Amino acid sequence: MTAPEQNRNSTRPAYVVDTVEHAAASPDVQLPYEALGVKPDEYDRIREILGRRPTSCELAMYSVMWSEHCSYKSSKVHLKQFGEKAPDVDFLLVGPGENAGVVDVGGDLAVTFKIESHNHPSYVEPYQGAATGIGGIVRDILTMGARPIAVMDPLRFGPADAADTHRVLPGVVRGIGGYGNSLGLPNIGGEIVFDPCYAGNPLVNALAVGVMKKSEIKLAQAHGPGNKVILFGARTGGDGIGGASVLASATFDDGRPSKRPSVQVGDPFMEKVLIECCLEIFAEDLVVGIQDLGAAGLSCSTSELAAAALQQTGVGGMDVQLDLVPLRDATLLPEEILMSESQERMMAVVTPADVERFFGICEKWDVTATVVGTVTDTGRLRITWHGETVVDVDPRTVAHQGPVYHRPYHRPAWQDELQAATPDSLSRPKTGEELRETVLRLAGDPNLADKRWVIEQYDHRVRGNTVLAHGEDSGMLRLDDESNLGIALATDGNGRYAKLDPYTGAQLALAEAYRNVAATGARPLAVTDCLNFGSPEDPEVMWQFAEATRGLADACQVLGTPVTGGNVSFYNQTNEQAIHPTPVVGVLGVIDDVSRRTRSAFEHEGDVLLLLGETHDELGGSEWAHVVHGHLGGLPPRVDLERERLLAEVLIAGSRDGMLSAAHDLSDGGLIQAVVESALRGGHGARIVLPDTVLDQVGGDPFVALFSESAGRAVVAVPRNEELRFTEVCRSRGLPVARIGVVEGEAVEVRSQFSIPLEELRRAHTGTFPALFG
Amino acid sequence: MARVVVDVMLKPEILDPQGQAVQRALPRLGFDGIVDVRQGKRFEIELDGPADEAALARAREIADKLLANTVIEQYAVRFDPAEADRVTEPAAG
Amino acid sequence: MARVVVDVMLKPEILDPQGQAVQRALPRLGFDGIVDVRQGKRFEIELDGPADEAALARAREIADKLLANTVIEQYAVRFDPAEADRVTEPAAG
Amino acid sequence: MSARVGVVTFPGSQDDQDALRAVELVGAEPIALWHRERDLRQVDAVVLPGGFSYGDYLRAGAIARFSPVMETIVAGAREGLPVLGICNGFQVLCESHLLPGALIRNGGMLFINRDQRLRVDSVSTAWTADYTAGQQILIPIKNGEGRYTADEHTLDELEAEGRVVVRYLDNPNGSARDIAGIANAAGNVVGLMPHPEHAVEELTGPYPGPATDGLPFFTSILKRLVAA
Ligand SMILES: Nc1ncnc2c1ncn2[C@@H]1O[C@H](COP(=O)(O)OP(=O)(O)O)[C@@H](O)[C@H]1O
Ligand SMILES: [Mg+2]
Repeated sequence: MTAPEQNRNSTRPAYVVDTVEHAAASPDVQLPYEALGVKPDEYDRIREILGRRPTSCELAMYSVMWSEHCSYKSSKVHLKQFGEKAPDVDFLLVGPGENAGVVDVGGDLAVTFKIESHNHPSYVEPYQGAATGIGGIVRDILTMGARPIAVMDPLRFGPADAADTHRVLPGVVRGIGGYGNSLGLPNIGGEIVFDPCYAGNPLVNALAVGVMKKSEIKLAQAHGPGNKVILFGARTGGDGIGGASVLASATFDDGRPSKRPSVQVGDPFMEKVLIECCLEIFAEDLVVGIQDLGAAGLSCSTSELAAAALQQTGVGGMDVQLDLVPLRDATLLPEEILMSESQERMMAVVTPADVERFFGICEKWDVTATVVGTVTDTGRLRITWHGETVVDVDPRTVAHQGPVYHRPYHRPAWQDELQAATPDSLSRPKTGEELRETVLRLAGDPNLADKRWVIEQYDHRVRGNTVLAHGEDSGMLRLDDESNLGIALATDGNGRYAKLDPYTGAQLALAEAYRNVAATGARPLAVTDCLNFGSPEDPEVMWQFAEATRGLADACQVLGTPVTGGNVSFYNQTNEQAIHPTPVVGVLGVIDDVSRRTRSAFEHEGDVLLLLGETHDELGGSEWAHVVHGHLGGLPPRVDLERERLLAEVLIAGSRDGMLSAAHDLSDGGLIQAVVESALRGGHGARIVLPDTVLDQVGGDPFVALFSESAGRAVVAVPRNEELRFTEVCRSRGLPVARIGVVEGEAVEVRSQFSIPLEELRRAHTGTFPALFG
Repeated sequence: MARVVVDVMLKPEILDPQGQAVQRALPRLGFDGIVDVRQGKRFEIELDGPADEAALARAREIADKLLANTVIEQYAVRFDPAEADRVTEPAAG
Repeated sequence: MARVVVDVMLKPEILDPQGQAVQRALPRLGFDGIVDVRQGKRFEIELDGPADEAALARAREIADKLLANTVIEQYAVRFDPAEADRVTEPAAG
Repeated sequence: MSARVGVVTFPGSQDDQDALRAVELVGAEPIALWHRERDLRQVDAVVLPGGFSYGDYLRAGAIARFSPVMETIVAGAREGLPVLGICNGFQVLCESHLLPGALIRNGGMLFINRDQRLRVDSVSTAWTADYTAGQQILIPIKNGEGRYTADEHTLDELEAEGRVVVRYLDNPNGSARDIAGIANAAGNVVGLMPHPEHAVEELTGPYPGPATDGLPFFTSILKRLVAA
């Protein structure tokens, strides 16, 4: 391993350094703070904090760390509720605030998971944007001390037949596969939703999950004066430093090369070795603290590591020599090095005694590692460049004391009108033939169609622990070969529902993910969320955001599933038009024995089909209204969280006691779409006889019974000899249950309405994606 | 018949993990003193019609639209190279 | 410093699925009269030392051993091309 | 003493854990081998696992071929050491010239992960003795560069010598003569693109099954080594 001195970048660009001394002596120098997104009052605060004007390097740090993306300045006051209303649980080991939350899953194991967005970069360069999205969220998981074990990818695109969707979707999918597959991480689920509101602003959310021993949780803290600060992984290049370039060129125009990368390129191979290298380092217990470098790069990692120690013990500080950072581009200036968002880098705090072993493991994996600094007890973050001090700040002011906005919000004027435009006036299929057509139409609709074209590009098997993946209600992983302990994960989020009513929409997203986890037999435990919204500066968007967070926090409280972490993505809009508010919710569940999992496929002829829950005339925001009428109006389905909880209990009990041969949650497309999916998956048809109990709930209209999207429902298949026992379990707990048919034959048939051969359904369901993208 | 070569390389400021992987492998194979390796793509295109400016323009359009991802890549278009740097012989017939 | 370009193409008798995929895509994009497309790799290598025969020989050895799989590929090695067919500028510094 | 089966980890290997698990499942002793070590730790057989060694950026397997461990494996294979290359491992074997031909980009240009029907055409190799000739099996494939190619002469020779080990029943990628896996002339070295180590457990194998059609690759070698 090279000694730090040899690593020093020998060529120092000719450049006038804006030192702390210089800044103090030249109060009148104007820095282009507004070009960096810093507001005049924010700039004043920085001056106040420092008691002088910031140096250009300091301004670079404050500007990125106080940005919306890093400081959550618009969302903080709302996100607080997740803590305030958090249910009292004993399994939460690390809550929001760290890189990812950590949950006790039993035995000596802990699981960490988090979802994040990479929306804008994926629009600019779909492959690299999506790939680096996976890379970033995986590093967050790794940072907690965990081995990453799977990823998921909830995606939203513009219309399936739009030209731009054909540019964006294939690239995004290849990027997620290209990066995730190369990391050896199974992709165990995700979503693909098309809606015109995402044209020009696709949503690329990525979730990662990892597992570790409880005793091995790592935190991002720079404790212990004298400890070494090590930067390792990829070299630093000029990625993502548009802002800093403005700064450098505005202040010190010296004709440097002006080209800086517009796009970050991921190197999954580098990340794979970085993962293995870190895990070996963790196993030998060689780090005091660790932090990944994501958004805001070194600005973030140095200030957050130093601030955390100060916050907790009152002792801390860090000295960093910026000229020791290994560069990919020797012309980078210190401002740019601080802001660079180059991928595949990590920062660790290591005791001097362990540095050699640390470097030994890095060498084994061919990972470049460099000591760039030292932990101090000065309370300051001091950064030098070729011997001159360019930053001298209290790291807490950078990392934690950013601005907090109470942005104004109000209910949009159009909300009432939107809710008043119910789907009641839409013409509904009446005859059996019309129903038949509608079933086929929905089964082949891009939102509901088979996604095999996409998921075949993802490896879901690697690591050999994938028990359930795509096509099932949740992804499920075995954690322990001996005990068969496992976890399940599902993500959901319906932007149409949230547009109609953001409070309910967010709760429905949670309810659906929760239900999906339970449908596979796992007990829902904890939540991560990615809140995708328009501009927070628009009071109507801000209202949507406030409502959605309130709804989610309230629902988590009732369901006993704390939010452990997540991400906020604002400014998702094309011109003035914001996307539908799209809270994407991920739910993590545990299952004691993965061999007890429940699949969604109808596998056995003769099994009895039962509908759990109640159906109402709820078609506002439904897939039917969207696909058939292009209509969005009315209210979304009602949420009954107690009912969701009851349903989950029954589904879990059914799986544990071996009473269920299949279970499938009802959501988009309603009962009939669920039956179609389970039938196709298992290769067995279904004969449905809508019973009076169900028809009575919907005013006798079979169309509503089949297509309503009422929440809190699932369809299950039970062996005949279990029917009595299972319905008794439902009745004794007060969960409505109705026998709606049997698994039988080669068609999906609804008595006295229609019959559709499985082959015909399969063609409709599977033909869509290859025709669009093949 | 016009034979055109389109070379596509990542823009210099863009990270090239492929080239780097090759560069890192070289010392292990006993090749030292390799300062930099960049990896890109080379296309050999045969177009109907004469080898004139119009053919080049057509190739350029193809490169711009399909062969290069101009967000991160740049390209150069030229006629069939001289014998010296020809890799494959023109297809028979 | 010697800048060498190594072009690697599939041997003509080996099927080229990538080239074919490009060729198939072209008519859909409105490009007709494209008779053939072959896709290969282009490497730009910077070597220490003068741009002489020895540098070329070194590059040839690298190509033979690593850059090309000579079971299915062939390669050509040459110095930094003239301005005209240069894709990327030499790295600064 | 049970048979010792080594699994090599290259930087970028992904399915090494799966291969080790499969070895263990059939009762052999799994031994992890590191690409930088020439020492094979007295293993009786070697598996080169799937993954993306060195990122597979240049060509799949091209750089891994030069690792120190491969020197010993190539020498051992020439003397009869049983070697199984799965996916990336197959690509490494071709790059190392232990097996003829090469693997290029799939016909459809995409990475394909699916449960693939295959036919076992040769049961005379070290790794396939537990199958019956002509047996149809279901084993996952997952790769972007899995299309086998070789010149006609080589292909004819492989056929004539019965060295095509497994063939695709519905060719997913345009492989020459539906070839999914081949052996060397002695039958101790086998490479295939499908992943038998992903079809060894009811819980995680192909769905709907059969889920464990990959097991015989591992039981074959175990029986042979124990008998030896
Ligand atoms: N929507 C949200 N719900 C809950 N926690 C959130 C949400 N958004 C952000 N957080 C939390 O705020 C903290 C900072 O987030 P972020 O800056 O994205 O972290 P990182 O930089 O590690 O990716 C994290 O702990 C994250 O989990
Ligand atoms: Mg982080």
